[in-house]
Amino acid sequence: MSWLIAILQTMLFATLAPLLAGWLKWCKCRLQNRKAPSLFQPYRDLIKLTNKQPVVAGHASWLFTIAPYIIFSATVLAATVVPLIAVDLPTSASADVIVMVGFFAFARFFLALAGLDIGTAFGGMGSSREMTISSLAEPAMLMAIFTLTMTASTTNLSVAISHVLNEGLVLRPSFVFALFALILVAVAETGRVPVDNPATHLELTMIHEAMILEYSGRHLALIEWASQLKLMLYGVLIANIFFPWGIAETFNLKTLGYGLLAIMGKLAVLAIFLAVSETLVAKMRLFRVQEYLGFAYLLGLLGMLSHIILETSR
Amino acid sequence: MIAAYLVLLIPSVGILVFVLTGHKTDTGKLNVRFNAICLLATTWLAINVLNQGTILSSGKAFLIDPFNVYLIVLTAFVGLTTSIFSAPYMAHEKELGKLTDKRLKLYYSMYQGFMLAMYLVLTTNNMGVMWVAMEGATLATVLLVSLYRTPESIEAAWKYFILCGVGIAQALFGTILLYYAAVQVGDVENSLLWSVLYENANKLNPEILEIAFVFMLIGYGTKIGLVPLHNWLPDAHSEGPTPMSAVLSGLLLNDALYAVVRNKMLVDGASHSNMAGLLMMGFGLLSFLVAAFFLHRQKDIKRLFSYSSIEHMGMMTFAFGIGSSLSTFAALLHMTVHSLTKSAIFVTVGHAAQVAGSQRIDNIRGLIKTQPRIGWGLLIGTIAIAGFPPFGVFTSEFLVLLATMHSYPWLTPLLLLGIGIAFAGLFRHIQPMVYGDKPESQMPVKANLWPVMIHLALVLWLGLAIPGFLANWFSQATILISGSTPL
Amino acid sequence: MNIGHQDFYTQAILSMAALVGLTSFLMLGQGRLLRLIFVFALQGFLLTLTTALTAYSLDNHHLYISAALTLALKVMFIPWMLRRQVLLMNMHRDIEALKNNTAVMMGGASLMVFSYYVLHPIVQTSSTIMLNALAVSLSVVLLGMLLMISHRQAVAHVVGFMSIENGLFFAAIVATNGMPMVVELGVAFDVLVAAVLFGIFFFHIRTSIDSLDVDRLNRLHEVDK
Amino acid sequence: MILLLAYGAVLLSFASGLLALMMNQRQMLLDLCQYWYKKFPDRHKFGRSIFENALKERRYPHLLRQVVFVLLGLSGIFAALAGVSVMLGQEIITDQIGLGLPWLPWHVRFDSLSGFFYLIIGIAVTAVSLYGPGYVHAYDESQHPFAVLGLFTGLFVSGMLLVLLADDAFFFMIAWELMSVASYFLVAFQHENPANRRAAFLYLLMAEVGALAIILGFGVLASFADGFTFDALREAKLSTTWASIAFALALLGFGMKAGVVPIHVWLPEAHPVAPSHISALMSGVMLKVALYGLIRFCYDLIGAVQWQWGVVLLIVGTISALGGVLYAMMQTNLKRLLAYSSVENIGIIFMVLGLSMIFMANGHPQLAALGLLAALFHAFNHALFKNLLFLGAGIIQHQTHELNIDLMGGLIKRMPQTSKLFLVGCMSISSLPLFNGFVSEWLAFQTALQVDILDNGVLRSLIPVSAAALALTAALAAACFVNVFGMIFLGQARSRHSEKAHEVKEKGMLAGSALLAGLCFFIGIFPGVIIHLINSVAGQLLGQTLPNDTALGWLWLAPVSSEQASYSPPLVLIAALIAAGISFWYLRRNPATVMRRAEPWDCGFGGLTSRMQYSSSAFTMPLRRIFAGAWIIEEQIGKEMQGAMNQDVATIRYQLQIQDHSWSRLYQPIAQGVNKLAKQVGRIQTGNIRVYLGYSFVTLLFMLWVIS
Repeated sequence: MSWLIAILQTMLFATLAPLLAGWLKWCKCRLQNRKAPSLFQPYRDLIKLTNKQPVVAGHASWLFTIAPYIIFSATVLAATVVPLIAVDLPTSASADVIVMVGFFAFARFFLALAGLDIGTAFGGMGSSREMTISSLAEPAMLMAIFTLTMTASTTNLSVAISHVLNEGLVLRPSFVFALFALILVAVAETGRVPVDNPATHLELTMIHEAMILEYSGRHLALIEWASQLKLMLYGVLIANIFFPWGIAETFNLKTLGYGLLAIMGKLAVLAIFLAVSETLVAKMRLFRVQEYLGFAYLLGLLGMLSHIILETSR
Repeated sequence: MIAAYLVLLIPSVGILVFVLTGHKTDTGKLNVRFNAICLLATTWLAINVLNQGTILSSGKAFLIDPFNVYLIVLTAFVGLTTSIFSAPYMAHEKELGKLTDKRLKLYYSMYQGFMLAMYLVLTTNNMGVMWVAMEGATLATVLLVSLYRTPESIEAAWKYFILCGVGIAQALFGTILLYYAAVQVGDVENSLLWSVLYENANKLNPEILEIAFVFMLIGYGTKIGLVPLHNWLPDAHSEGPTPMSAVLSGLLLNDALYAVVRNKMLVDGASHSNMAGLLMMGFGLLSFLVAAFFLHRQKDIKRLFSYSSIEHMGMMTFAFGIGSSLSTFAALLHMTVHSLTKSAIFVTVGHAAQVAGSQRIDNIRGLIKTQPRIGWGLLIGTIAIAGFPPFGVFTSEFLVLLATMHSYPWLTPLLLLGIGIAFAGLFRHIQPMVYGDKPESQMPVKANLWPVMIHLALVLWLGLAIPGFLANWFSQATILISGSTPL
Repeated sequence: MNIGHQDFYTQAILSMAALVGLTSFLMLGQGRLLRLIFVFALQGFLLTLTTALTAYSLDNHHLYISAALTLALKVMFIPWMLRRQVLLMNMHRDIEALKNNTAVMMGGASLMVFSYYVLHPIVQTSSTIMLNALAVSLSVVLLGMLLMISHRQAVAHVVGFMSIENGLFFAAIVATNGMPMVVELGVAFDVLVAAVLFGIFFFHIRTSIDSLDVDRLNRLHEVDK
Repeated sequence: MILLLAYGAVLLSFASGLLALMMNQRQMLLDLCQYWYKKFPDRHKFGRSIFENALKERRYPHLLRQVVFVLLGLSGIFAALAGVSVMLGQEIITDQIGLGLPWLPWHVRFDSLSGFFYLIIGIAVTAVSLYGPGYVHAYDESQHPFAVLGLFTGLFVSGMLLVLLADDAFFFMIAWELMSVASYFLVAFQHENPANRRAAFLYLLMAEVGALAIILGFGVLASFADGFTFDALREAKLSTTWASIAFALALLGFGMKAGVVPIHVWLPEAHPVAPSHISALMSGVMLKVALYGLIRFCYDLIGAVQWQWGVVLLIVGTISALGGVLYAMMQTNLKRLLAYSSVENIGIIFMVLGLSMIFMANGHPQLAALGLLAALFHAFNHALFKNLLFLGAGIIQHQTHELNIDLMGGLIKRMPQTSKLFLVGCMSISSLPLFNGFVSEWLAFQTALQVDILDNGVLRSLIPVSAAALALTAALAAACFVNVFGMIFLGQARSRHSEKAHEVKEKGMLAGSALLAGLCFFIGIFPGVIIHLINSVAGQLLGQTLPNDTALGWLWLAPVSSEQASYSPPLVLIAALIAAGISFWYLRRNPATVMRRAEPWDCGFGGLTSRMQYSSSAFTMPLRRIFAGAWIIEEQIGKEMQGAMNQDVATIRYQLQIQDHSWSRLYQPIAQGVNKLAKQVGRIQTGNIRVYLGYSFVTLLFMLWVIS
């Protein structure tokens, strides 16, 4: 039963991800006084891409063609770990939050390699920048996560969320810091403004897009889908860890339904926040990203310290 | 006891034969034979000692105890292997026109003369005779240092002569004081006999003995090459023919140290202060450190290794100075392995210099490519002398370090500093010589490297396991010198 | 103890000691080689006298042999050889300009005091007189070294070296009435050989650097110029 | 029996070394053979023909090489077997060999800790011996004699094995130095290159200094004990101060060998210049032996660890890890890069070991066991993947005659096998899930996360910071190896050599690497195998094992409790396969969408050339700019102008030199100091005999004055 729910949840993750992207784009367009595309436009794009014949550079290696599948599967695997509508699922025991970060690293590793495979300048540029940013983001992210895991004394996401739920509403300064740190990291990792702009193909500024410039057809679809999945994943992570209320603790249709609704609501709100910030904030220069991520790391560290100094009495 | 007389007799005959017959083509081989017989005689002597323990000759003129018996065998052994090396070496030098028959005659007779002096230093029981023999060793070798008659070699020989002469004169003053102290308490006739002195050591006047020891230390210390009395040593070692450098480094220095230790035993017996030990430690450590620094600046390969000899003699002096059983054992072992290794190195150095046609380090390059055996011999010899296991030098240095750690822990950093710096100094010069491509002009020479291999094999053996009888001698000598068994 | 209270033998020894010390000082200040050699021979002669005196007073026969050896070696052979060398090499007109001669002399005097100070502990075991004689012999040794340090001529070095031997010999005579015979003979033999070798070396040095100035024997050094 | 295996491993490697010496002795063997058959003409007809065949001029060297490596391989297998069996049996076997000092024979002890490192060496040596024959085939016998290489390889391996067996200080040092010296000769093997000689010198010097520190460390212990056997040293009662001094000396000595920053400088110089399979052994295994020494010294001999030592290790490890990876990233020489990456990994191991010490001293032996487990596991993994990468580097060098990654490119098509194996290595070292590197890193994080149990607030805030540093290290390592793999194998060839490269013909070279790659993957999926073995080490050393084999079953890895953290690589693998399979199947079902190949878009500039690609220095530029303070960077851009107003750029020359800080801050001052002092000391030897006499005179007076 629980395995079934876990698989269902993963599939739900995968299917909802484009919707979140569509919703985000919709919000952003509205905020910028543009006419918004349909909420389901991302689905249409994906389907269109999968039905197209992919074109690959003549001297591309097997790695280039296999990378999208790896990237996608790694991201899906990461999604299995994160509780979306229910906690206590067996999949979250097979891998904890550190493994989840590992899956991201896995996907990124191949994405970066794929960027280097064709031998164009853009691909290398994208890979280089992606690896730089991610290596700076990783310590900040782990700092934030450590704050949480030390509070719950577990790295198992599901257990951690249950812990927060059971504790009820406790005002923890460390959580505030960790939340902001994680948001900053999430923005960087998912390639949103102000670190990267998914909507641009201006050669000097793009990061993520530079790496996948040579992809087309189903390969591109997989990569796009994976990045939408990643965005949602971070959203869920933030939403369910810091505001876990509504998530299903027992498996019946009602709680699961509530859980679904709750998470959709939370994600919708988060997306609005993101859209607002993307509208208000301009993209940074590349070499200011380290300051941005340094700040995230500082927040994480402060969270950790406040946990140690303020919250544990020893 | 006949063996002991034989040991002294053979080199004397050797001198006579070489002086009378002059140089012939096979004189080198004859020299080898004399030394071989001498080695047999010493072995016989050693077996005697092994069976009977300490031997005192009837007139008490000679004393063979565990402390000197192994040095005697070592002397004979190094003498033999060096003579094996020297035969083709000197023949090659003659071919190059550096030497004449007359000088070779001088060389071979003085070789035997030097051996005689060495045996006499070791076997005699009389401190006065020991002095005479030591001075005799200087006189025998001084003309060999200037054998090539180059300005440098004459200069080196002169310095050797004057400095050692003046130095050893101090030792005679010390001996006179010792005699003076002994005459106060005992019979006049036997007062310079070491065995008698040692028995009566506690009756001797400690003040006089301490003053006497200072003179002895300065005197024999000059021969050991203790800094700042060492200045003759690199000159003499580098300018003489290489076989001479090998025996000087391998034997003469040991014997001088032997003399100092014999005297230290007397002083320790007489006085209860550790003055003698402290002085030796001071000198030893100073020599060790200064020589280590000197190694860095050498341009001449033989000078390089003569400084290394100073360094090692410093370490031995230091170890004897500590005076604990462990350090004494280590020093005895170090004497052996250093002699073997250093003479082996000088043999390869001699050939290396012949290969390159120069003693300058800058001119010797790519030995391994030119003549692999010489190159590897030099490299492995250096590894051994730098104190890497499994060679015996490591064993002794290890023990010295631990003994120092036991007795004077705050001195160990200095010792380590010295070892490290000395090692760097040696290797920064050795590496370019043995490695790399060979220069155009270098040609292989005819070389007999069996001595090197035998020496290094022995050192390796001593590093892996010390044979029972030798360990036994060392332990007995340790008891004799330090008064307790090693562990 | 007053010298007047000693027996004649002791008085004589002390006088000899004073004279030997004096000769050492004379050598120290001497710039001319021939005079230096002469003074050295004089010292040797004083030594011979002392030895003979001791032999006579103790009725010790082997000391006569020592005296004879000293006479032969240090009064005759070595001075003769050195003189011959000097004349041969035409150096008898050279005067060595000694730097800081006064300072050296003063230093020599203080060495004498120092020797006395060093040997002081021996007082307990012997008479003051012996000590004085021993102190003088030590100072002869030290003055011999000082001579070598202050003079540049190789001949002067040999003289200094031999004068150190003289000091040692004197010490042996006054302190212990000579060493055992075998040692004495050995020492004498060594000195003889040394003297011969010095002769050879003068020749070699002369041919190699065209002078006997030891300061010019400076090829083997390790100072960056 | 187990001990026999262990001895067998040592002897076999020794024998392989000695046998290599026979390379130049063919004539002698031939003569011997002739003599033998002349004497006994009718015996052993069969053996004779075999022998004569073997001694034929053309076959002999080839055959001898094979035999030497077979012996080496057997030694590796023996070692691995001995190691595994001693760990499974959880025994402690002691013995004595009648060599050494008269009162101190060589003491031997083979326990789980030794056994674990035996296993590491065994695997590595086996792989290397598979790889070796193909690799050394290319050497010109007159320039690079096999006798030397083979002899010192054998000695090197036996030295390492003996270190693990040693149970007294003297034997330990002999084995230790045997290992150092033998590897020195291997570093100096290709000595015609001045850089190699310099590296070898530096290496030997540092080895000597390190060994001296270790001896002194033993000396400190020995001065409180009676004797040099480890048993006696264990009994030694030290005050905290002396124990700390001993620890500091051991850290200096073993750390120098292990290559922790800032005393690591020899490592990136020495490891790359040795033949590749030796670099693999040095980087992959010898560093582990240093680690073994440290563990043995601290946990076993000193016994009572202090938490301050743990902090020291933690800090040193963090600095090494970060420094190592940052330096590694800037290298263009592949083997140098790998060597720096070893510094990084050793740093990680030290960090975790430090954690273990902290927990140990604070009375949490179970967590200490976890830390030790993570450290040893990472050591094991590092041995595997670093070996693999070095072997891969060797193959690449063998085929392209090139080590500069900026001159490679596109090899994935020309060397498909190698590229796959190398990719496995890169993924393992970047600690990606499903591979072994990730498991140990995961365990390291788990250890760090247990920090809440400690009382000391400083420690509780320090450890997470270092854990974040560990995260940074891992991410940077991933960036570094993306760079490596991308530059070498992807894109287009940047030089003629790499354009003409092709896959190696010698199957052994691939087999050796494949063995390691397979193990990397296998251990990544079933880490429990190794953890089970390490548990016995922890049991013997700390008296505490992990509560492993958890409630969740053997598929899961839950070091502390299943509540706190768990990881199940097999399930993850299955899930990944399912996800990839589904997407693969689903997307390719339509035949109309078969992949089409076309020229890539070149922005209309007329063809993509290899010079348009990102180079490795371009790839690392952002990080170089961000962490600019970590290196000494010399960047020079030379422009040549032309045209009317001298305004057009004709050519641009870009030069980049990156140096290690510790070189100019630590090593050069020492070297200069020694030279300066030596110069001063040289003034003693003035050349003037009167001055010399003066020395003697003054010394005499001084001494007389001193004693009176």
